[in-house]
Order: sequence, then structure tokens, then C-alpha cells
Amino acid sequence: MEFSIFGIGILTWVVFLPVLGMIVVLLLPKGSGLAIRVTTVVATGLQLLLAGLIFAKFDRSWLGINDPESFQFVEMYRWITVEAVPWVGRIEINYFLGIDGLSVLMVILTALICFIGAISSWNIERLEKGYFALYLLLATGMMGVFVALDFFLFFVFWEVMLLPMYFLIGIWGGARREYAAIKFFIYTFVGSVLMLIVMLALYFSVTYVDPATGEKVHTFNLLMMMDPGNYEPGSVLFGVDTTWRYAAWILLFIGFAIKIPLFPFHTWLPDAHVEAPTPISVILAGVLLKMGTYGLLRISYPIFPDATVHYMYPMAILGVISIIYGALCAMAQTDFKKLIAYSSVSHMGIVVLGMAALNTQGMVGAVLQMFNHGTITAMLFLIVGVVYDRTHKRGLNDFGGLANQMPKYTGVVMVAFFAALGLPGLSGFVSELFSFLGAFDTFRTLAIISVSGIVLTAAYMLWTLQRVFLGQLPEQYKNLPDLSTREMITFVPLAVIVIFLGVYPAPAIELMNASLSYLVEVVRAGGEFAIIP
Amino acid sequence: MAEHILESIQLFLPEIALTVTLCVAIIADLILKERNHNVAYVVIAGLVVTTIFVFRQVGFNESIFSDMVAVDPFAIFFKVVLLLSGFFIVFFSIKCRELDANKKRIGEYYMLITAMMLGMFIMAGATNLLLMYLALELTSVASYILAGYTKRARDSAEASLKYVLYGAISSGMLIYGVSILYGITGATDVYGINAALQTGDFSPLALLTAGILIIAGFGYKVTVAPFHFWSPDVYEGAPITITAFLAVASKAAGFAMMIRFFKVSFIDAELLTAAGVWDIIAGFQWNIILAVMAVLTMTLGNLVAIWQNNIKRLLAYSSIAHAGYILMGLVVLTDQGIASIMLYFVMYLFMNFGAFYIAMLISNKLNTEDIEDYKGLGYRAPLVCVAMAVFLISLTGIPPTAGFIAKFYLFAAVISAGWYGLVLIAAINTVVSLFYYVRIFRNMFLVEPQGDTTPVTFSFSSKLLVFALLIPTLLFGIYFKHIVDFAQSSVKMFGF
Amino acid sequence: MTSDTLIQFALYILFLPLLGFVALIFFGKRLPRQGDWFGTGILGITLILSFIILFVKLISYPAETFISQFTWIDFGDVPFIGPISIELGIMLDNLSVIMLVVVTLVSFLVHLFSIGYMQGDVRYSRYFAYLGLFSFSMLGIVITHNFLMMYIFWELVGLSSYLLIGHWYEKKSASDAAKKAFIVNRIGDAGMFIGIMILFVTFSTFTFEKIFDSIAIGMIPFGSEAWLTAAGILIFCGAIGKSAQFPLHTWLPDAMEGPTPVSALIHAATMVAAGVYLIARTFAIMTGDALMVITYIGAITAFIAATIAITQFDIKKVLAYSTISQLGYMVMALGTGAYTAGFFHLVTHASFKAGLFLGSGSVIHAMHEALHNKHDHRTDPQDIRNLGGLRNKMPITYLTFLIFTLAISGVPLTSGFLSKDEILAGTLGFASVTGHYLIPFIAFIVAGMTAFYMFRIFILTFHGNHAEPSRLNDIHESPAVMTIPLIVFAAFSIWIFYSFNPFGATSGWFYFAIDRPMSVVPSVVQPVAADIFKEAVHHSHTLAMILSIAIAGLGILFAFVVYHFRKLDADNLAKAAGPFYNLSYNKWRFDEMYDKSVVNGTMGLSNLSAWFDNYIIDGIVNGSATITRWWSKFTGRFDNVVIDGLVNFSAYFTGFSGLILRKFQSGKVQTYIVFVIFSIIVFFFIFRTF
Amino acid sequence: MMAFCIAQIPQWLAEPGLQHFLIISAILFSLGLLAVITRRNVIMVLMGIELILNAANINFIAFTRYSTLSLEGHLIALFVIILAAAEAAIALAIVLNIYQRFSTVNVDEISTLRE
Repeated sequence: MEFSIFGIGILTWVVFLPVLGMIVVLLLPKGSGLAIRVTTVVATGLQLLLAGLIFAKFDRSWLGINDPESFQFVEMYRWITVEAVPWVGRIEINYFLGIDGLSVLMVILTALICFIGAISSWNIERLEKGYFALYLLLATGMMGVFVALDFFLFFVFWEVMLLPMYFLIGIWGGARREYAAIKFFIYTFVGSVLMLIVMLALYFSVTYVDPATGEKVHTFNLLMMMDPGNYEPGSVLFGVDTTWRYAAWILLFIGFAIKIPLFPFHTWLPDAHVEAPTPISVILAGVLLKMGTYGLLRISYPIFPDATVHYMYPMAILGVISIIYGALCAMAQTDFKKLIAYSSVSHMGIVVLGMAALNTQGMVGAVLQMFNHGTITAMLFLIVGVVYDRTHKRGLNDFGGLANQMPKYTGVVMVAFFAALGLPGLSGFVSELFSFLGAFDTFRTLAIISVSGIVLTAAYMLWTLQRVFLGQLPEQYKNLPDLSTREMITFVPLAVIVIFLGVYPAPAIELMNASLSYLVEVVRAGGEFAIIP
Repeated sequence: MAEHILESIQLFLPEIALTVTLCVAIIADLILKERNHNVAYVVIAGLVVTTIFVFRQVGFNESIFSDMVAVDPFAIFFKVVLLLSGFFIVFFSIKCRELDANKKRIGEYYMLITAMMLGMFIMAGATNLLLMYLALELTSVASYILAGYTKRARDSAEASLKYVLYGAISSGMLIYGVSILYGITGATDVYGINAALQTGDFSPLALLTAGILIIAGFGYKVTVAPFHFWSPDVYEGAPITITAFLAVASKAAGFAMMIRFFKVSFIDAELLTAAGVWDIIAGFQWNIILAVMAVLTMTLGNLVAIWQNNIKRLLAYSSIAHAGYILMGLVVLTDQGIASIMLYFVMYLFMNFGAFYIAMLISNKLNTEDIEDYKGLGYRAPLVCVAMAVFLISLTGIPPTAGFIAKFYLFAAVISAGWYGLVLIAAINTVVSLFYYVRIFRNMFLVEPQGDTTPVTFSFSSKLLVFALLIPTLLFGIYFKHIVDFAQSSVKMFGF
Repeated sequence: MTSDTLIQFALYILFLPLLGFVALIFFGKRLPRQGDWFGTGILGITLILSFIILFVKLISYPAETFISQFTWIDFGDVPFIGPISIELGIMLDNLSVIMLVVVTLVSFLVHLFSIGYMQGDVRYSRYFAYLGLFSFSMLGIVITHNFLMMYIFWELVGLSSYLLIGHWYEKKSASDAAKKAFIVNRIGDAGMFIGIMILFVTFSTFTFEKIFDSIAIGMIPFGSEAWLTAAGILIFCGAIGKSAQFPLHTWLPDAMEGPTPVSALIHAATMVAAGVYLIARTFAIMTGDALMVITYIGAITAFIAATIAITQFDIKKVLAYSTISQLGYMVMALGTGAYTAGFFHLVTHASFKAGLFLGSGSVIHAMHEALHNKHDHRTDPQDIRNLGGLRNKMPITYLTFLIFTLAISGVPLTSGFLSKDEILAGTLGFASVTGHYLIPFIAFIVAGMTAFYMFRIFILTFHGNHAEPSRLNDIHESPAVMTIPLIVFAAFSIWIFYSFNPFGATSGWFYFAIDRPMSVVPSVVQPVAADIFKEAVHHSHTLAMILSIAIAGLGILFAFVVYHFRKLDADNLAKAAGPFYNLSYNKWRFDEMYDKSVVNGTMGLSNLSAWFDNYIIDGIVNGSATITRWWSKFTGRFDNVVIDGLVNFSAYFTGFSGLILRKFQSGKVQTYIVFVIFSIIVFFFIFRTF
Repeated sequence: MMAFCIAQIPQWLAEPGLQHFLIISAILFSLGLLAVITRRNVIMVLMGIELILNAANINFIAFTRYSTLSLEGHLIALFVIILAAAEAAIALAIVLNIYQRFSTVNVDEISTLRE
């Protein structure tokens, strides 16, 4: 499956369109605020368009995961090739892009959320130029992570996203923005340093023989790393179920768990969310968190199947803890944004539980949950943004009775909230259902415990609904305006997706079903798999 | 004999060119009436000539003056690095307001720089302990004076005093150690020493004494803990240009000398494999000592840097930390390690000079070196501050910048040699280093300007220089094939 | 008329209300009269359709089951499990077609009633939209053919009930009640969800028949009957939630905060009966133990609720508790195996209980106007102590209410008598087979109590003299839209619709249509076999009838003695009862108990974990909070330091050690040299060994 | 008689061995360090440094003398002496400068740059 525009692959376009936009933004003269905004929206809009194209052209039956033949829209160019010297073989770093069932949904999500975020960034006043430039750079970084198939490239994109985020939170954030920004920065940086070490270890363990020249080649190609045959005998990560492999898996896992964020690595999230400006919170919750789980599925699972199976139970336990713990913490919050931040912890816990189950339902549930959580949480943060823009308050107890004052708004809120608490007919339910079904198949007790999470979620969501939207409207809010058209534009697409996927999720599931089933086979084949009752 | 000397001279042209430059500079300084940076241009011309000679040496792998100096890819690589930094420093100095106080003696300043260059060139090539010592002294003596060369008299006078005392003692230890080594092996050139050590009849204790004393001597030059104590004070007191020069060039030269000495004289010819993994003669595990020193250095450098408010001092500590990282490359005893060190120096040159240069520009304009005064600068001088941010990010080692590639290759070398503990410590240190680097651009961007908010503008040439440093820093972050090739092909030393 | 047309009709029935909902939500305000007639009309159509289906089905295809399904999600051939594809679809059998009529009928009449009752409400069109949504979800439950859809609509009725209870959400009590209803239901649903998971993981399908068939051929979850029983009980948890069974019954009385027609529709006739319907649907896979649990839960519920109903003064609360009690009755009936009787009671109860609620609604409506004219906003129109003597003022309401009361008390010639009588017979039969005589005992007690408290409110509302006679002049009979539904319901509370023999339903069409399904569970865990049970019931039938009539009469008599002829003073009785009275009056203190244990427990836990998060987790990563706070206290530069990147302990530690280390940099060159020499010596001694 | 006289001279003094010189140089070296560390006066510190260098010189000479080596040792010694002179010159110049600035040559008091 190939597709290119002006001879440049579609994935390259998807990834680097925002950078083009950024360059334009930077070249625009000072004070041309409108032009800057338009450029951003157009750039991300085109990105979304291309994502739609990918969705249309994507072949549902191709497997991907560790089979280079069945990746789609592949682009592979030599990026860095350091010729062989006596002491190391040839070194290859490739510009290797491609997507399969696992990543296609994430690509679409990223494009969508970036577009929505761009629109909701409209009313950023301070230093527009810097803001939108960084925003676009961020978009590129995120998109790149989801399409890169070369570990080096993956890592570079992963890091590229780091700094824009730091500045976006740090400059345009709330009162304690510096604290939040640095916290986010340091946590993530720790994670990526650990990842770097594993990456290098892998890189020295994996070689393949170039058929052309017959020389040994070290490569960062993820797919090469997934093939046990490519591991140098005697190299550190050679073999199965070795201590080093376990260690490497754990390092990687911590790196990703920080991003997810999984209990107990989650404490950066509430701060970052509370301080970040609304569009950035949206990006953060909508896309960034997914990079963690995506990383696990794309890298840890196929490369270390043995370790994955070995650690599936601890992983699931962490997932369950996150589900319940996150929900409990959310219940205790009085800050609207913080509450939603913790709800993210809880919902991402479901993802982890689902993918720890190592069966198709679980995987599908997990990845679908990644997508749905992306859309739903994006809505939730936009919702907070709306009241915050109008009143500059976020306290749950500062409000009440908004339902009468802002009916449209409340309608949107209803959709988002009930989707978040997993009401059937809305997308959240489907993904949770399959995650739990999958989990129950593998570890019953944990699944049963974690189901209590859905009760807690209902509790705090409804409580919030009651405190903010029901009851009597305080005097000072008697003339709050309802949603503006721009805000409606940000909400409607998300709401439509949430409802549609709730009623008929098949289109989304078809995309990934084949790949994920295959991933399950790959992983289970890699390690001693046992059902834990 | 005579023709050998003549041939040798053929290959000694770069150093000779520098010597000539030195003399010309002195004369120029005498005859030129008005006291300004004219001498600088003489020096630049000299450096250009030297560059030409250096490039004519590419590909040679000889030992000249009867094993006194080696002209091999290794030396040439470092000479290139030194020349680069030499050029930059001269340009910096032209821009530096700090030096204007005693314009009268500006000529001396440049010729001393040339002298340092000469010394460092010889350090890069020297294969004889005596010559190493002499070159070291030449460099030091010149830098003693340069350290004291500025208007902020008290500080720099103190700096130079500390420097001279500390330096003299360290070199004393070095030469004492050398004397013992001479006694053990009966030779002063590294090949002879190596040959003698191969036989294996020597008292390890004596060798250890000699080795540690020599390490102390070299350690002072490359500022690795626990022999680094002079550097923060000197770096702070010295003019910023000299600080930069010491932080990059003399460190590079010192490492070149150190690597050559340790590699060539302690390598075990039997155990030398084609895979570039070499082992050292039993009896003196200097690489363990260096490993300990590396850990100490990077940790101390980073931890103390957190507390600095003076940008020069902060960068001084950061450069100590970097010395620690670099040392790892030597510890692992592989050509790959050495290649990564060389690569590191190229990257380090650009990013560190960048940081120093911008610190200098800012102190030129705002006349401050205090990080607290950087608050909100990002809004007053966006271009320069963004550049600064890039340099700092690069120093932290975050892609896509040169710094990342440098660290990447270094860590790669260490991991492939199996020193996982060491690399883990280094990684943690990298995270720690984030604290203070971030603090600088946090002050620049995350804090509103206080008081004076007028934009700060810089001359075109200044900006040009900034770009000259910025572009490589970013370019090598995403495309580094050739530079790596160059480094890897330059590992070759004469003899091994 | 072919099965396809029936299926088509069924689909219309299902989706028309949804259409109504969507239309009213978006364009409600713009429609004439805010679209009340639009909504009502839609329900009218569905009512007609479902009557058609009922007749066609029972006359032409009494034995068939029609299914139409489509593949919702197809996982293809799943590794290590085999092909999984999830079908959604609808199923028409006698059970569902009868239920269809019940739901649409009640819903339609309630719509009609609401037009009068909700006149001039702030969110008039929204109200009808929600009614439409509810009808849609309820009908979904009725005609689904798989557990997944069952669960989906199960939750959706929960949603609509939430929305309707909270219709007047300006009142905190209302929004509280709504929240409570949803969450309590969620608890039950969670159980049901687990039950469904057990079944799906075993059979990798959701459809009833496939699951039943595979159990019939001996496949059971994880190879043990215990899991099957567990599955049964867990699914029953859903019913516990929805049908407000003990111990999750507390939400229903609070739900009376909603508009009275809503109470009639959702919280009396249909949604709460869904639990019973669920048990009826899944009866085949219920093991003996599971059924035993169900029986006792039902009995306990019936008893507790009845005891509470006796002492309440709020007319709607009394009706609510009587509803709970009656639901308990049905559940108990199904548990004992009196399948048909239980379901039959569901149907009859639907009409007369809905009627009772609407009746009370009409009373409240009238009272409300009266009070409004008097500008009296303190008096509670629902408190029976403020009522009385409305007999002549509202004759239609009075008469219909009388019929309903008779019906619920199980007086002959009413539908209630037929069903209740069957249930009592069932319990007796069950007891005679299994020896659990507690069940029939409770059943009869409850029957008596029901008669008593129903007549209590009846008398206090319509007989005697009004609390404030002057108010009587302002009280008028409700308009036709409200009285017609009452009359219809009253009609449906007569025996004739169900069986021509007023003393036995077994000969009626209902028993012909509905028969207890064959149990599919393995023989070792089989419940009492149908034939044995039938036999036993047959023997105890007459006894049951006589007893029930006697006890009902007794209850009614007692009510009249106390409240009409005032031969006994209620207050003295209350005093005499003492602690029992208080217990009953305070609803057995369930709410207090739950608040203290569950609610406070959860909140405490959540606060604890929040604290834990801020101070410990953030602490460990961020370092111990104490140190950080200590830092901030002693050097007031916490934020400064924090911002400088010393966020966390590691950072704090880092900074601290940096602080120590830099002390070495004393500035004295000789000190430096000392360090150098010292470290040289140290090195020397460390590495001497090499 | 003569022989007797010679016989009187202790053997180790008659022909001192390598060790003796090494010991001397070691002692000198230590003394040099001691001076460097303890003396507060810069001049004294410089003298200490001279001691260290000369200790090295003694080593070189001794080694050359007591082994069948070339004259390298002597050569090196010469170089060292020269360098020592040069260093001393620079150092003294700096000390002078210091004295002008601080009007003291006490090393302890010259410690404004620290931490």
C-alpha cells in the first residue's frame, strides 16, 4: 500500500505539514495575529484531511506489527549510514515510516485533536507567534511518534515533543505554571533517558547481514529488533527470559508508564493539567498519554514478548490500582480540571488492564479505549475551558445551575460526562466493555475488582454534574453567554464521533482487529503464557 | 640524521607556522601605532596558514624528531578542533568588551593566545613525556597570564595566582611521576615505555605511584575531580573568552595528550584485537581509577552547578561535568570509546562556545553575569535567547541537537563495552544537569521582564557569529554521518 | 400476517419513541404545544402496533419465537479462542409481546396524563422528550435477544430515570435523588456486568438462546456449577438494583422526587418491573441455589417494604414502598418457581399501581391548585394528614382509586386477586415441596399488611373530613386528559381481561400464553422440577385462596376500624408498638446505615487517597512532603526553589548534596592542594591491591 | 694507612646506591608539599614548588647515573630547571600584581572567588 503526493509519501506529509505551518508562522510579520491563527488551523486541517485519506485507503486486512511486508504507506530512506570500521559493523539509522492497525487509529486521533486544539487556541492572546509555532512543532512530534518504525527516529520525535510542551505549559500556563512545567519536563526526561539506555542496548544486540555487501549491520529498525534471529549470540539482550531482558523491559516500562501515566508515576499529570492552557490540556490528555500505551504495544510487546508475558500480572495490577485509585482521587477533588486529570489516570488504567490481558478483545478494547479516551477527555477539558474562560473559576463549588443558563453547553456536557462514565450507546462503554471482557478472560479476580471502578466513576461524574450544572444558579452568573459558534465547532465533531462509535464501533474495530490479533499471537508465542484465575 | 630532521620539519610545519605567527604578532604589536585589535587579524592570518598546513598533513601517519612528535590522524583531528576553537576565540575576543580596559596590552593578549595554541598543538602530537611536559607548561604559563588579563582586576589577579600555584604544583607532581616512570622503564617516549612494560619486570607499587602522580598532573589539565579545584575560581575570574578557551581547547588538548599517553604506553600488544577492543598491561588498572574519577567528576560538576548564580561559574561546573562524561570514553578501553570522545569534542565545541559567547554578548550589553538578571530576557532579545536555549538543550543532550548525538555515541560506546553501571550513573547525571540548564532558559522565557523592558539589539556580525555556532549545533543533531566517519577514521594513532 | 411484518412492527415500536426523543430534544420548543401531542401520538401508534402484534402472535403463532439479528462487531477468528462475532437483534415470544403491550399502554396513558399534570412546566417539551427516551430504552429491554443489549438498555433506562427524577433539578433533593438512583443502580449493574462477563468468556456470545443451548449440552462456566450459580445470582444483582430489592431498595422512595406521572410510569409499572422481566428471561439458567437466593431476597424485600409502608404519611412514599413490596412479591414468586404467577402479577400490578400513582397524582394536582389559590406554600400536598374528605370533590379519582386499592389488596373480582392468589398458592406449593414454610408465612403476612396500609391511605385521603375544610372549595376534579387514563387503568384492573373465571387465572389466556420454561442447568443443580411443583401448587390452591381472601379482608377491616370508625386511636397503637413503630417509621434506618457505612466509607477512602497522592506518592517521588514543607517553612523560598527545578526530593537531595560539595570550594588554594594530595593518597591505598 | 683510612669510611657513604638518592628525593618532595600546604606566604609556597621540581630532578639524574641509559635524564633535568625558572618568573610577576591589588602576599586572604 503506497500513496504519495508530489512524490513525497503521505506519512511524511502528515508528519511535517505542521512544520511547514510553523515556518510560515515564523515568517509572518509581527502582529498578524489572524494570519497566524489561520495558518495553524489550515496546517492542522490539512493534516486531518490526509488522516482521513489514510483512513479511507487503509487496508484493514494487513497485519503489520513485526512483518515488514504488511505495513502500509511505508517510506524507508537511509538517513544515517556510518560505513563499517574495524571495530563496529555498518551503522544504520533509517527514516522509516509506516503504519499498521495499531497506529492508524492513533494517527487519526492525533490529527483530529490537533485540529480541535488549534481551533480552541483561537483566543490565546499573549505572544501568539511563539505559541502557535510551538503548537505546530508539538503536533509534528506527536504525529511522528505514531508513524516512526525506527527506534532512533521514534526517540527523536518523542523528545521533540518534550520542549514545546514545556514552554507551552510554562509560558501560557496558570499560576504555578513553572512548577508544573518543570515537573512534567523532569518526569518525562527521566523516562526518555531510561528509554535511551534500552535503545542502545537493543542496538548493540541486534545486527543483520546486508545481503548486498554481506557485512554485519547494526540497525535501529524496530522490526529487525522484533526478530529473535537478529540477536547477536552473546550480546546483552540475546536469548529468552534472561535477567537483562527483564531489566530492559522494566526500564522501558517505567519510561512509558510515566507517560501513560500509571500509578505511581502519575503525579505530574494533575499539576500539568491544572496549569496548562485549555488547548494544551486537550492535547496532553488527548494524545500525549496515548504515546505511553502506544509505546508499550509497539515496542515492549513485540520486542520483549517473554518479559511482557512474565510481567503481565504486575502490569495488570498496576492498571487496576490506577483505575480505582484514580477514581477515588478524582472524587476528592474540588478543582474541576484536577478531577478530570485524575479521571484520566483512572481511564488509562483501563487501557493498561485491557492490554495486559494479552487477548484480542482486551487489546482491541485497550486501543479503542485509547482513542475514545482521547476524544472524550478532549471534550471534558474543552468543557472546563468554557467555564474557565467565562468566569476564571474552576472550583466545583463555585458553580451550580448552569443547566438553565447554558442549555447547549449542558447538552454537550451530558454527552461527554455520560460517555466518560461508560454509558452504553456512547463510545466509552464499548471500549471499556471489551477491555474488561478481555481482562476477565485472563485474570478474573482483578477484572472483578476493577469493575467497582465503573461505580466510582459514575459517582464522581454525577456528583460533579450536580454541583456544577444542577441546583440554583449563583447571582453573578445570571448573564453567562452560551456556547459560541467557534466553541460549537470544537465540540460537535467530537460529540458526533463519541455517539457514532458508541452505536456502531465496527469501523474503528475493523481497522485494528487484524493487527492486534496478530500482535497477541506474536506475544503469546514469545513467552510461557498462563491464565491467572 | 640530518635528513630525518629535515623530513620531520616538513611535517612540523603547522607548529612552525604558529611560532612564526607568534613572532609576527610580537613585532606587529611593536610597530603598529594605534592600540586596537589589529593584532587579532595577524593572528587570524597565521591560523589560516596553519590550517592549510594541517590539512596538507591529512592522511600522514608518521613519527617525527625521533619519536618526539607523532603526526597521525588522531593528532590531526585534535589540531582541527583546536584550530576551530582558536578561530572562534579570536573572533570572540574582538567582540569582547571586557578586554577593552587595557587596550594598551591587547597585542600581548593575542600573542599569548597564539602561544597557547602552539603549546596545545604540541600536546596533541607529543609522544615523549618530556615534550608533553614542556608543551603542558607552555600552555599553562601562557594561560596563567591570560587568566589575569582583565579589568576586573582583583578577581582575575586572584585567579591567576591560584592558577599558577595550583598549576605549578600539579606539573611538579607530573614531572615527579614521570621521573619515577623513567626510572622504571628507562625511557621517556611512550613507545619505549610500552616496550619496557611489556617485559613485565617492574615493581607495581612504583608504577602505581608514578601512574597516580601522572594522572594527577593530567587530571589538573582536563579538570576532572578531584584535581579540578582550580577551575571554577579561575574560570570565574578569567576573562570570559579565556574561560571558554580553557573550557574547550585546553581541555581537548589535555585529553588528546592523556589518551595518547595511556593508550600507547599501557596497551598490551598481545591482547590488541582488530575489533578495537584493547587491553592494558597487568599491574596497573588505571582505567578503574579513571572510572571512579569520571563518576566523581560528573556527579560533582552537576550537583554544584545547581547552586551557581554566575553564568560563567555555572558553565565552568557544567564543563567539569562534561569532562566527566568524556572520561568514560577512555575508561572503556575501546577505539569506539575514543572515537566517541573525539566526536564529543566537536559537538561540545560548538554548543559550549555558543553558550559562552551568548553569555559574553549579554554581559557586554547588560554588564551582568548573574543568571537572576536574565529574567525576561527572552522577550527583549528573542533571537539570542532562543539560540541560548538551543545551546543549553544541546548541552543537556536532548534531540535533535548535536549534544544528543555526542552523548548518544558516548553512551553507546560505554554500553557496548558493558559498563552498564557507569552509563546508568551518567544517565542520572544527565537528568540532574537538566535542573540548572533549564533554570537559565526558564529565567529567560518563563519570567516576565522586570524593570527595563527595552529590546536588546546586537550588531549583525555578532548575530552572524551566533549563527555560525547555532547551525552546526542543530545540523549535527539531525545529520552527522560525515562527522562520525571523520572521528572514527581518525582514531588511528602512530604505532597502534 | 407473516413473521417479518411482526418483526418490522416491533422495530417501529422500538425506534418511533427514539425518533420522538430526538425530535423533541432539538425542535421541541418549536413544535405546536411544545410537542406534547406529538410525543403522545407516537406512543399511541406504538400502542396500537403492539396490540396488533399481541393478537397476531397469540392467535397465529402461539408457540413460535421470532428472531431477527445482525452482526454488530465481528472479531473474526480470534487466536486461542476461535471465532467471535457479536450479534445484536430482537426476539418476539409471548413474554415479550405481552410486555410490549404493558409498556406501551402504560407509557401512552402516562403521556396523556402528563399533558394535564405537567401543564405549564418550565421544561415541558424536555419532559416529553425524556419520556420518549425512556419508552425507547424500556422497549429495548423487552424485545432484546441477548445479554449485551439487555445491559445496554438496562443502563439507558437508568439514564432516563435519572433525567426524569431530576426533572426539577433546581431542588437539591431532586438532583440528590436522581444521583442516588443512578449510582445505586450502577452497583447492581456492576454485578450484572460481571455475570454477563462470566457467560461471555465461557460461551463467547451474548445471545440468550445460544447460551441456553450450550448450557443445555453441558457446557458450564470454568467447568463448575458454582460459577453457573454465581452467574445467575450476579445477573440477578441487576434485578436487585432496578427492581429496588433489598438491600438496594433505598433509591426508589427518594425517586418520588420526580413528577408523579414519571413515578407511575418508571417507578411503579415498567422500569422497576424490568428486574422481574430479567429473571423471567434468564429463568432457564438459574440453578436451584440461585433461585433460593432470589426467593429469599424477594420475601425479605416484600416484608420490609410492607412494614415501612404502614407508617408513612407521604402518600407517594407509601405507594413507593408498596411498589417495592409488590416487586418483592413477584421476585419471590419467580424464585419459588411460580413463573407464570410472578409474571402475571407484574402485568396486573402494572395497571393498578400505575393507576394508584396517577390517582394520587390527580389528588396532588388538585391539592396543589388549592394551596396555590390560598397562597399556602408550607403545607405539603402529599401528606395524607393534610388530605381527607375528597370523596365528593373528585368522584372519578375516588372511584378509580377504590378499584385500584381493592385490586392491590387482592379482593376477588379484581386482577390483583387473580395474580396474588396464584403467587400465594405457588409459595405454599414451594413450601410443601422444599419445606421452606417461612416463605408462604411472609407472603400471607405481607398480603394482610398490604390490604391494611392501602386502605389506610385510601380512607385518610378520601373519607373523613378534610384537614382544613375551607380548602375543600378550591379542590376540583382533574381534567379529562387526567381522568381518562385513570378510567382505563381501572378497567384493566378487573379480572375479566385476564380470565373469565374470577377465581382462577389458570384457565385464562395468560396461562395459555405463558408457561414456565424448561430449566437447562445440569441436573445436580436443578430447581424443583416443573411438574412436581405444579402438582403441589394444585393441592394447595384452594387453601391459598381462602386464606388470602380472609387475610385481605382482615387487613381491610382493621384499616376501617382504625381510620374510619376511629375505634382505635392510631397514635396509641403507634405508642404501643413503640420501637417497632419507630423502626418502621424511620424506614429501618437503611439510609442512615448506608450513609454511615458505604457513603462515608467511600468518601473517607477517596479523601485518604487524595491525601496519600499529594503527600506520599508525590512525596516519595517528590520526596517526603515533610522535608519539602520543612524546607519551605524555614527558608520561605519554597516556590522559588521549586520553580528552580528543585521540585522533588531527589532534586532536594541533589541540591543539598550540591550545597555540601560546594563547601569544598573554599577559595583557598592550599586547601585545594590538600584535597588533591589527600585524594592521591586515597587512590594509592585503594588501588594498591591491583 | 691509606687503606685503613678508607676502611674507616662507612661502606654506604663510600658508594651510595640508587635508593639513597630516591629516598632523598622523596623526602625533598614531601618537604616541598609540606611547604606548599603549610606556609602562608606565597613566596614560601613557590619555594616549596621548587623543592618538588628538584626532587624530580634528583630522580632523573640518579636514574641516569645508576642505569646503563642514555643521557636523557640529565637532559630532562636541564629542561626542568629552565622551566622552573620560567615558572618562577611568571609566578613572581603575578605575586607582584597580587601585592598591588591586595597589598598582601598571604595566600589565605586571597580567597574572594569561592564556592
